[in-house]
Amino acid sequence: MSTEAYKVENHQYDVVIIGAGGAGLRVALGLAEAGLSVACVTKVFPTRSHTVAAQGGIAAALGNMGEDDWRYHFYDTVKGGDWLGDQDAIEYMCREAIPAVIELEHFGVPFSRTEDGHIYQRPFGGHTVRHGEGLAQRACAAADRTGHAILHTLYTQALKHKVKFFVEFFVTDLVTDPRSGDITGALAIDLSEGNVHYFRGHAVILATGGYGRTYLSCTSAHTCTGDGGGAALRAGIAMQDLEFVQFHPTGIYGAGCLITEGVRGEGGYLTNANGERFMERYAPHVKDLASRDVVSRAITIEIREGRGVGEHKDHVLLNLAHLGADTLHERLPGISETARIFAGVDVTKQPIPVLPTAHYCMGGIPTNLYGQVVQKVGTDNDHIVPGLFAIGEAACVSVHGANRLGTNSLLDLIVFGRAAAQRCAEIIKPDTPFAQLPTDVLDPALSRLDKLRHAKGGTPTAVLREKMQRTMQNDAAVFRTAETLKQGCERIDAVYAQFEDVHVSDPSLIWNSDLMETFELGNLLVQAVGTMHSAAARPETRGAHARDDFPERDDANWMKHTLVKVDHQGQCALDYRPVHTQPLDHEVETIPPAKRVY
Amino acid sequence: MSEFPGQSSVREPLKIARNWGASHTGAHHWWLQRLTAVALIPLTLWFLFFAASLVQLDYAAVLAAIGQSLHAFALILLTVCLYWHGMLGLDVIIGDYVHTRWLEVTLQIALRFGAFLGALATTLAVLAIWFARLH
Amino acid sequence: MHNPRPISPHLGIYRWRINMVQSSLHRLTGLLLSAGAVVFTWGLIAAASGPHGWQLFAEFSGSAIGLVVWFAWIWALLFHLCNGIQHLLHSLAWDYGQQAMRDRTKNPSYWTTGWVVVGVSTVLTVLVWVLLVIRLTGGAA
Amino acid sequence: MAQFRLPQMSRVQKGNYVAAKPGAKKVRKFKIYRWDPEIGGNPRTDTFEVDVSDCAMVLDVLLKIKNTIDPTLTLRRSCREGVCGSCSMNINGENTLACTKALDDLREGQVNIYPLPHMPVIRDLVPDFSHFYAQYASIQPWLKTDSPVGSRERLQSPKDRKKLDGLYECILCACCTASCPSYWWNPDRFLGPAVLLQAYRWISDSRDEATGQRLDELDDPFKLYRCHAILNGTNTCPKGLNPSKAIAQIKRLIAERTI
Repeated sequence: MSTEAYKVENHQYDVVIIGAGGAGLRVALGLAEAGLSVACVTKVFPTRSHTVAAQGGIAAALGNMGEDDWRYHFYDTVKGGDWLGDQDAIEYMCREAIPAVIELEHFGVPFSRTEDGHIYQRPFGGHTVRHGEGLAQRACAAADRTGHAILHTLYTQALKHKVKFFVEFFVTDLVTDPRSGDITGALAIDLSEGNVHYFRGHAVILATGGYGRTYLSCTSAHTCTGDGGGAALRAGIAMQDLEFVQFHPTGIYGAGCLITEGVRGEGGYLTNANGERFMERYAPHVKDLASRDVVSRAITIEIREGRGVGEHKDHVLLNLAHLGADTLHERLPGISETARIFAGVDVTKQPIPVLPTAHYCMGGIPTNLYGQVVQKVGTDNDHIVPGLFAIGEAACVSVHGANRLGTNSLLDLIVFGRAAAQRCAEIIKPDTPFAQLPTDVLDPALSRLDKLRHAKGGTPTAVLREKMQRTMQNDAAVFRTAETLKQGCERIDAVYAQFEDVHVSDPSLIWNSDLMETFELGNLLVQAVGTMHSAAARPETRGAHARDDFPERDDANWMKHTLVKVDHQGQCALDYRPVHTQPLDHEVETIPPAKRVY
Repeated sequence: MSEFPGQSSVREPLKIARNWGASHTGAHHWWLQRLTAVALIPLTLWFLFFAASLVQLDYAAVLAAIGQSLHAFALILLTVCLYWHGMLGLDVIIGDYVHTRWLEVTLQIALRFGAFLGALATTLAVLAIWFARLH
Repeated sequence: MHNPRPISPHLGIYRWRINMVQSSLHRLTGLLLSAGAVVFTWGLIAAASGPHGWQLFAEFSGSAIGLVVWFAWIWALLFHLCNGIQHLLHSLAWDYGQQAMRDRTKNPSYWTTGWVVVGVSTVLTVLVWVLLVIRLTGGAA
Repeated sequence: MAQFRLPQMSRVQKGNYVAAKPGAKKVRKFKIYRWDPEIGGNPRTDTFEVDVSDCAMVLDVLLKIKNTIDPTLTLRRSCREGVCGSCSMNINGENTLACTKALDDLREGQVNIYPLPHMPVIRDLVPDFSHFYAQYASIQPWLKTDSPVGSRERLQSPKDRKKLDGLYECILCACCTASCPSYWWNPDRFLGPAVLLQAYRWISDSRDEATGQRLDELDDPFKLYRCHAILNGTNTCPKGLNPSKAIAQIKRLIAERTI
């Protein structure tokens, strides 16, 4: 191939952000406020990012609707994450949650209100007061469209601060300086014009979201293809804790669309074929509001033991008709609409058929609590990769540990988006000149682009993608065993190898969605391989990683983060780094591991 | 229009979106259109009956009917509202469909003169009949 | 530069609903009524100008073309009037069929009122003409 | 003059016909607008016979065509649950989201799928939204306040918050804007229903301190008053919002302050 064939347009910004979801927008406007020049490169228009689909709320211990304290939130998050979360980062997130959410309100987010005009808060799974004694009302909500309200508001704030957006620009790869090995920017295709652009920045921030589309049935959007994680793995960055993929207990049966946990927060409950509220058996205290891994496992067990409903006895029911039409209309209008469209259910009269559905990637690119990407180098477990940041679902700070609590993801975006902006502003001076780069710096990225564009193998992208998704769905599901994981590793490696034989039907660069999906598949595949191998190597049950053959948590050997690198042949190199059990300061104390009961 | 947004323009979209600013004149138009519309409801209904009553009358009787003070007054009111309302309506139609600048401006000017002259001529005709009847 | 982009089809493919019919007719009848205003002016000037002028106007009104003009004018007037009343109500932000829209279980109320406008204006037009014909043929009116 | 007919190079020609594969269970015909910028020329409509036995929504069908028949078919899609606004297009003559339009809700027979009307087409079902987005930016759709705020949230009564319902839920899919004949004829100067609904969303926010200024900015015969209450936007909104009503309310507010 000849890279000269591509006329590349060059851009230089203080900071280049890839992705414009909640995290990308929050960091973008923070940077713009700080006076840095920012390019926000995004493959979809910002308000189409998947943050828009978040429903139930954003956690912050405001105490608007009863007793609460951020230290309770801290405890719940550590416990919810099954002690895999870094307690310093969790402390930071839970404490900063309060000003971060207040700030969102000041930005104009249309939160629902209490009678006295404060932000409305609802209960959510795993959120308690006084260390599990009672339910906390902590999820700040805008009806059941909280993500939508936040994402749109953040976009308006970014407009206000004149952030420069490059909309419908697809980033194919990170660009590395071959001499220093530093990340210098990213290569992108402008979909509407079909040109190639190189965005250079003193820092590159990956805010590209999760890789939920590795699964066949997921709540994630079609665009949740983990493009940042894929690019990072290709650039030799290790990813962390990929085996922890959360299954949301209540995806609509069949369609997979999300039904928020807020439904249960408002008083909805699950029943099996006998009409029994089975969660009472699994979580006697908080019942349907146990954390998600617990509820998903419970549903899976019910179905396995033959108490599922429907013709194939393969799902359960989410009951909410008793809440009354008024509450449903005021507090849960969005899910009423979704249930009607996708399940044909009138929620004022009928229950919604639901099933655990792949939902959230706890793992991601490891970072410190300022969003800076960290790697294990020799004995240094927290070596900072210069110029590279990751935030949001793409990152693993790790605040969610082995299982994320509902409403903590929106919080993660906002708090660490904000933190990354502050850190960038500290370490980058506006308009710092750029050093000369070798002329061939773009060659690896361009040659990969050229190769995929003219890929003329025998397997269409869609076929390969479905193979990958079926493998993940079957072999890396809610419950895993050595057997399924071994089989999963073999299968996913085979799919990875087959990517060499992929077929792209059209060499155009203008809105070539076949090519784009092939790039996305490439990104998904490396992370699928990483997920499967990381999972196979962890012989314990922790949070979302539930092993039938190892039903207990093994803190002595496995209270540590998995690190995985995947090379170009698809070979995984696993390593581990310790969990930070020490909080940031003396405001809270370490929560020692304990048995997790709800 | 001169620049079809997004089709072949080399201008920035924001340039086109912000180009014209706000003229702060829309409300006046909207208000007068509705005010004249409301006035026209009774006026046109009355006119229907009035016109029907003239059918098959001879010239003198027609003059007598128009010349009645109340009728003359109503006719003048109708004339003013009708022309005004019509002018406002046609103004909108020109704005909607005519995008050749010189033609648009010419039509708008012609429309205003035309409406003014039409209303003036009609009013004078009614006044002439009314005066003739008074003397 | 890419090939010039086409404009996607619009009027040719869009589905006509009663509201779009109403809007087009409102505009069309507005144009007719504006033309009618000229006839109205002609009539009054004719009356003011003397018996000869009036004679011309009266003859035109009684002719076939004149009758068509009057018929069209009366229909235009009545449609524009009824539809205009709905417009005035819309200006008060009334009659938008709010909640029924949300769940798509019912047709919006303005479709119903739209058909009412079309129906009432047609009935009124017929009524006016029946009365006129009765009068023209010498019946009591 | 406004062009009621499509320009010569935009007129649609007849394209390919792809018959169903043998053994298909439940076949429906889909006529789909195609235009490839690399080829140029006039757009065409291809007709696909598709086995829809495993498809619930129109989006499922389009993705099935893309995955199994013609990978070059181009469309935007993301959330597939009606919240992101990517897959807005014209289906059987009305603008809607492909992901929430159930096949069972379409009338019998062939389904016709076009990009959103009267927009420049980048490729197939993907129109250019840049002008729409620029218009959105032009109304300064962010909370404007000067009063100092403390470390707590601004207060807003539930009653005031309720005024935002039916407004803030807009997903910027442009279905309404692209359904509006007034917008078709004056896209450069008329803001269109979606952007005006958003303008009203900020006008209605009890926390916003720029209401008067916002009304000033809208008081223009073209920006706002090109809306002739045709109600196509309200008819077509896939989220059941009511842009026509929002616009009527803006007009009423502007009128009220002059009287």
